Amino acid sequence: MGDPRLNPAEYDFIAARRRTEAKTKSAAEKLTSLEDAVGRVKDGNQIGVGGCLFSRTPLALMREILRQRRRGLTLARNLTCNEGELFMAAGAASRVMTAWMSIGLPWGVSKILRHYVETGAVALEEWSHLALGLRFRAGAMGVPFLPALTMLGSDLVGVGGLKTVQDPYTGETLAAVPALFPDVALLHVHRADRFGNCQIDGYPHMDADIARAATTVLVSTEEIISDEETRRSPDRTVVPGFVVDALVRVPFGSFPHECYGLYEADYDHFAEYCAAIDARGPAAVGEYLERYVYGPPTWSDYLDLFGGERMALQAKRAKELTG
Amino acid sequence: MGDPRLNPAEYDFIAARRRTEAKTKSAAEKLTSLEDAVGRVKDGNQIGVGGCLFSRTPLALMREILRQRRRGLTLARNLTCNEGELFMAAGAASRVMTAWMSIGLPWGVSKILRHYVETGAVALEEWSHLALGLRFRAGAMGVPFLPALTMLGSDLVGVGGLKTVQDPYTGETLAAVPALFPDVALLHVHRADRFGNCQIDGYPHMDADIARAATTVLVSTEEIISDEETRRSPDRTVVPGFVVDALVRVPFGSFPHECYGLYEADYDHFAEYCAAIDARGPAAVGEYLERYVYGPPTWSDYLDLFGGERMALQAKRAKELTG
Amino acid sequence: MTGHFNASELLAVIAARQLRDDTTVFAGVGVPLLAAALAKRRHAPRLTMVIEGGIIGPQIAPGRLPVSTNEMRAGHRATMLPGITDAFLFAQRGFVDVGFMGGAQIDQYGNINTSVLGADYWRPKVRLPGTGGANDIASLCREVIIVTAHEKRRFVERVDFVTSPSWLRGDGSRKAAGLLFGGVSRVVTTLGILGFDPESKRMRIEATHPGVSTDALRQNTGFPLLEAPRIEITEPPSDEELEMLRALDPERRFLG
Amino acid sequence: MTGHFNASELLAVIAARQLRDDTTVFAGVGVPLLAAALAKRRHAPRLTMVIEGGIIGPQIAPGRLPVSTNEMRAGHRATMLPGITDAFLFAQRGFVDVGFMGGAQIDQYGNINTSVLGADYWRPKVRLPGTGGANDIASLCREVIIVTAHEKRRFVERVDFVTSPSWLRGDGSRKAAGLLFGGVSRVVTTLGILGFDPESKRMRIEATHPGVSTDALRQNTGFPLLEAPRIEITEPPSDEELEMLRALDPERRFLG
Repeated sequence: MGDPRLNPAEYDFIAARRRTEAKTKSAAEKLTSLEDAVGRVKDGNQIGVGGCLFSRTPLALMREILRQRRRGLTLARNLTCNEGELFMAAGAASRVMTAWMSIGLPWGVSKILRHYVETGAVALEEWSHLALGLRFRAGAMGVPFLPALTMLGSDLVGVGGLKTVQDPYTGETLAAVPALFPDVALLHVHRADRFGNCQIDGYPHMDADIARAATTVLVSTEEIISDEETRRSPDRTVVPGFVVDALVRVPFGSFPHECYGLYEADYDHFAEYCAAIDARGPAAVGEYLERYVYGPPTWSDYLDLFGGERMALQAKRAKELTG
Repeated sequence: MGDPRLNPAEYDFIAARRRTEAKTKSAAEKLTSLEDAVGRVKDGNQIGVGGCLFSRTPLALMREILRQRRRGLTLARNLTCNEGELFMAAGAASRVMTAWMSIGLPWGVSKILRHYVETGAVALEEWSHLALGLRFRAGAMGVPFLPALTMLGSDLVGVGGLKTVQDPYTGETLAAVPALFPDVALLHVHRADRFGNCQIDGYPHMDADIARAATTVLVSTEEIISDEETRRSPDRTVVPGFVVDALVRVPFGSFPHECYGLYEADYDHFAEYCAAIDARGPAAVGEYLERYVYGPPTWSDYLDLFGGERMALQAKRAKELTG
Repeated sequence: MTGHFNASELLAVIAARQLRDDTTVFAGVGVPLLAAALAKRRHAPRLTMVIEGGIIGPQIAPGRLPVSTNEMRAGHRATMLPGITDAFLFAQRGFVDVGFMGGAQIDQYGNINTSVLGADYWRPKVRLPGTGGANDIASLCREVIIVTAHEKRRFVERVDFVTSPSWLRGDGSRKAAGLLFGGVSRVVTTLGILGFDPESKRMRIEATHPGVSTDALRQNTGFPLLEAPRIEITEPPSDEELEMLRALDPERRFLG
Repeated sequence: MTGHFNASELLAVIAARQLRDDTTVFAGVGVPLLAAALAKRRHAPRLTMVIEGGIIGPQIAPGRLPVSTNEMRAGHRATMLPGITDAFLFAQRGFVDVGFMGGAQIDQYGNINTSVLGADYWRPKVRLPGTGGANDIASLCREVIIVTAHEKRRFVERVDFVTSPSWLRGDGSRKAAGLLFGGVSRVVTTLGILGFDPESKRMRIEATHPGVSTDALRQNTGFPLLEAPRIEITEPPSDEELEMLRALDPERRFLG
């Protein structure tokens, strides 16, 4: 046990608490630009990514990280979709902590995942879905570990360096899932007021835990609502303003991934993307980065590549599914 | 450490899981009467009570327990209000597990609490607010304990028999808050469909954790909604139907306690109740039990003692505060 | 096997029959979810589906089957959306009767590998997508049923990597590892139904599909199979079952 | 002390001044909550209140002050209602700068008793209501400020029962008990402001209210008080402060 890849800084709850104590926890305005928000991300940071697979992925924030050419990042996300491929191919991520990576069953095993991991260019640290969820939750709770009954007995134990703990009451041995305190959390939410109080519709995924576990929290939102509106539905708020460091209004900020109730994921786009990789291998992701990430100067320019018609169609499909 | 009052059955996660495994977890209809629902409560049971203090107390269910003359119960509730006094005075509860008990600051220290605890008739086992919350949460998670940084160093440690645990990663010593798996959970919610899917407005309190921690779950609801309505707002559901054993429709089911957004607590009633105790001592609670609990055969008869006018006023006040 | 249905249809129908009414099932996307949806429509109306995306009680829309556990299609008309972590915690607490999952590589003790092929985890010969929720379902549900195509390359004596633990190395090793509950009870394949010897926890033949010999099962399995005291022959899918199943996937996204 | 304000008003005003802008405060109902509301209105507009009922960012309605932490009045116009357990977990994670609490019995190390008077916990001489969230606030906030009337019967050498731990027995005993963070920094009373000696963690006089002598403080305290190197004299409540405070509690429910 104790694989060198399990970095003590990840679960050091005392240091993590000291960082949070040192932060200004203000009910001030948090609105800013993508460039300014993402300027807080440093080379080598560990990043907790909100949403799950192709749902509510903070793509606008992640695109800006790639544009700012960060290196040596660790991405931690329960199910990693093609945003992980972009970070691998761009040389931005050297380590990915996840339970699963590919786009989805119909598109098969990710060739980009295979390329970068099989060559040893990127370390893929695999945790079970629940265990990684509990890593974020332990972080959110400010404790160094949480007991659980999962991941035991499997070969995943050795990958992440999972330890066990003896229950002091019954004497039983349980998994001790270590906390994860990311340097940065990236979230995309349905709505937030300008003070950073965030509300999410539909799937909560793990965003609330990731935000509380992280030192710096960057949020993009489909919509800015008034303070009054937050106060009319306080039971819908999942991240309080004092946790948030920077907030950016980015409509369609997860596209071509989905945002519950607002737009469905663009399967056709995934198919085109995979077809290019099937045809030209990992180089196709380089072309994709040029076309979608480094090329269009703003998120709005990026969305223009998809076109209003497709976005309207995906919005209509979302309404049908959730209406 | 290891006070005899900390009963191993409370945190035996293996036995608790076996009980849950043995239960039918069905999407069947759960609607029934108060009498039938409460018939599932046995003498000596440990009961987790939803809501907090005078908010969303499951009073209709609790009144029925008193009417069925159960004995030797343990009540576990974070802040215990006059429902705890009724259970003490009726001889129904021999033990109360709580962080605080009285009605509220303006009404002073509960004389009933003092009477029954100072004479040794009832054991009051005190846990910190968070620790008791974590006891329910550990139960809900199916683990025997949760690590925490609270309650350490205080004399509460000896009362409940709190133990510590060493974090296997950092070596630090933390509180190991033991799980609590109540025999029965009692909840009062804003709305539920007939299959037992429950939704709550405003304060969530600890109801979701208490329901998951318990073996048997009894719910009263202000309103029955259609299956369609549940499915229109699934992100509002906090207890899934398969967890619920019995469901009863009881409008004003917490009165004279509050139900967020629907009716405010009746402070005047508390004042009258306390004045009677000030005047006649614990015997006043016996009179109260006759008048409000044993006398009126139905909940509707009970509500008639308050009168429609007062209930309408409390409903109006709730709207003003939350509208 | 008759020509009236294909392998995926057979799998889905036989898998659906394993589910009882008044229970809960943790189902992965693809054939497991289709099977659960079929069971609910046909014989288990009070079955509740749980999906690892954090979804309880969805009603899958025919023709809009989800391809992931975390998208709107998976949560269509759900009754609750508790989030991913809490969905698994319901299983840890004992609220999920059956876990329904697929598998890339499976061994004679029912252990599954969906992580890596090859000996070096960090430099694998083939990197697979990973566990997703499979490890948790295998660890936490009261009982696990694996649903998979029966191919020799899948049924291997020893998996390269135990992603999702079943009986580990048999002989109480599951419990000794701290997995106090559950375990794989059955493996529903395109050729038959496999179970486990109560003592050794090694895989055994419990039923064959019509027209499939036990020899055919053995020839398509990379390790010796034990036999149950009595080997049943499964009932072929009925027209009613096939009709209901096909109505769920008119685009034949998972039925092929 | 002039005749223009009473003891509760003095306490609330001096307590309010302890809070800085751009911070978070965990406030109990009564004078602590009034003080936090006053600070927010007067000099700390970006202060966020957290209430143990599971409330973040409420705007207390003048004339409808909450009497408990769990009622609609406490959550009036809140920005978030995370639930009780999660409200405390924000504090455990380090998100709460200041805990603001009262206390029945307090000792020279700042430990508080709100549980029992008498030697036998199970058969107490006087059973008090209990900790509520006080133990957690004392354990988890970055810094704790106690707000209380200054009476000899309250300031005792040794509390009968440590409900809410501050410095325990001094000399690193807090940290040794596993309380790695926080601790009581100040005690705001009706006579002055007390702090703690950095080494011994015993209580010391840091400021007196106008017209109050250090002797008067000592006479109303049941144990010897140390003195800070320099003892300040507090500014009396201004008309502006009093006006704002009184507007919050026109019924004088807590201001008496």
